[in-house]
Amino acid sequence: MIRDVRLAHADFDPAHEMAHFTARQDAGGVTSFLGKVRSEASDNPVLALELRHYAPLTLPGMEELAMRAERNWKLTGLLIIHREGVMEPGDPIVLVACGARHRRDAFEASDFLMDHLKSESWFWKREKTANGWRWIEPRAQDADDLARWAHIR
Amino acid sequence: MIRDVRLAHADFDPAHEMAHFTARQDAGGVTSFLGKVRSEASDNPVLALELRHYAPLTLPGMEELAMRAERNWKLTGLLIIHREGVMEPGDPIVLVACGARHRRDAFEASDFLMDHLKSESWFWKREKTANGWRWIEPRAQDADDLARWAHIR
Amino acid sequence: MSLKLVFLGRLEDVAGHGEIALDIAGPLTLSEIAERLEPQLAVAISAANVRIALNGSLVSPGGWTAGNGDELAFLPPVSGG
Amino acid sequence: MSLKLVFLGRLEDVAGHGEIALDIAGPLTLSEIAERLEPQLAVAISAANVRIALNGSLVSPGGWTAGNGDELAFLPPVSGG
Repeated sequence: MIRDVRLAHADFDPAHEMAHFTARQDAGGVTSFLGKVRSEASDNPVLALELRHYAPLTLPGMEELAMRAERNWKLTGLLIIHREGVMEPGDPIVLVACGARHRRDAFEASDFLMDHLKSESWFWKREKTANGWRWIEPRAQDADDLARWAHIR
Repeated sequence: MIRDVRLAHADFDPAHEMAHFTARQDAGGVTSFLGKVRSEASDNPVLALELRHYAPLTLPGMEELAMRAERNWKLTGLLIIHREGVMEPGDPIVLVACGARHRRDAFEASDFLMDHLKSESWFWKREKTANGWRWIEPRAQDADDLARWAHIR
Repeated sequence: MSLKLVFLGRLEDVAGHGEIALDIAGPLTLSEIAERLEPQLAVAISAANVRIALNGSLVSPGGWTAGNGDELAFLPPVSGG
Repeated sequence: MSLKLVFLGRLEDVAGHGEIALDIAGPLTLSEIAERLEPQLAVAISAANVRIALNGSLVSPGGWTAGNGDELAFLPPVSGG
């Protein structure tokens, strides 16, 4: 079982990371999710995105989340890379990947990880447009997504 | 909306394909599934895997499947690359990716595509071990996976 | 005159070939085609879970004939991906 | 003696800084700390959805004091990924 959980302080190359992660395991299948900085917010071009975090909690929380996923699905590998800092449109924010013998495990674990990274990890996001910086508030959809996993310990 | 659906007759590079697909769209998120030839079958080393297909139906069926996914989820891009022919352990068999503004669309569409590629596309798989070639029969799990999408037209 | 039969998946093993060219005098129904094959193959292609494609389009087991130049494919349950 | 306060997310805008060093005479409760802040900030950090971490561990709003050298972080609802 490969576990690779990182807080990235600078730009990273998702294609390179995926190729490396995939080559390291004998998984039947590997699922991934890549989140990128969008280029528009409510029709305003996005100039920059910043993710602030709280170091004493952020990476430990990500590692605990990874272990929860490993307890609940049968995985051959798990990858989480999450950026912090200031990014530009098109930059990768988060890359999650799960390898498994059976694809249902890989799909569900990736989905679980993303819902929790969005709503339960220690990141605060703000976006800069021509109107200046604006903090992004949590969406109701995020809470709904999270509620789907109430049965997972 | 980008639609890239291919039947691959030779080895392909999933990392390159993903990087290309991702760069071409302004998606908030991109999910993917990569299926590879496993190296063991019931504890016997796998020497080769062959996917046979029926050309008049195979690619048209994949394209129809892609259009079904596009009708049911809001996607910015959809990628399907499926191998045919003889492969070795570790070789990519299938790569599916979906880009969307909202990650639930991307996750569900990828999941839908994979379940249907496994159980409703015109491929027949056989595996070679020290015991010779053996056709892989459909699994009950495949039918169960498919049944989850009964509500999708 | 000749009719091309195509066998996919494990049906290829039963047939011994991926394709067979059947010499025919005129258009045949599925039953008439089955009668021309080895009994084991005739049974295998008649299984309820074997789909049939005539010239690249899926057809039901009855209601058609296949004649000179046609291609008839026998498709057992798939196991792709 | 000094206590470090850390403000995340929109609380940073309310505080005007990401961090504030509070001169203290001894350990303080949350209420005592709030009394030392601008009213607007005191209200903001007291919201029910603001979590608190003392020296890197989450704590409930009561049952502790923070003293010299401690770090107290105020964490509004997250919006990551």
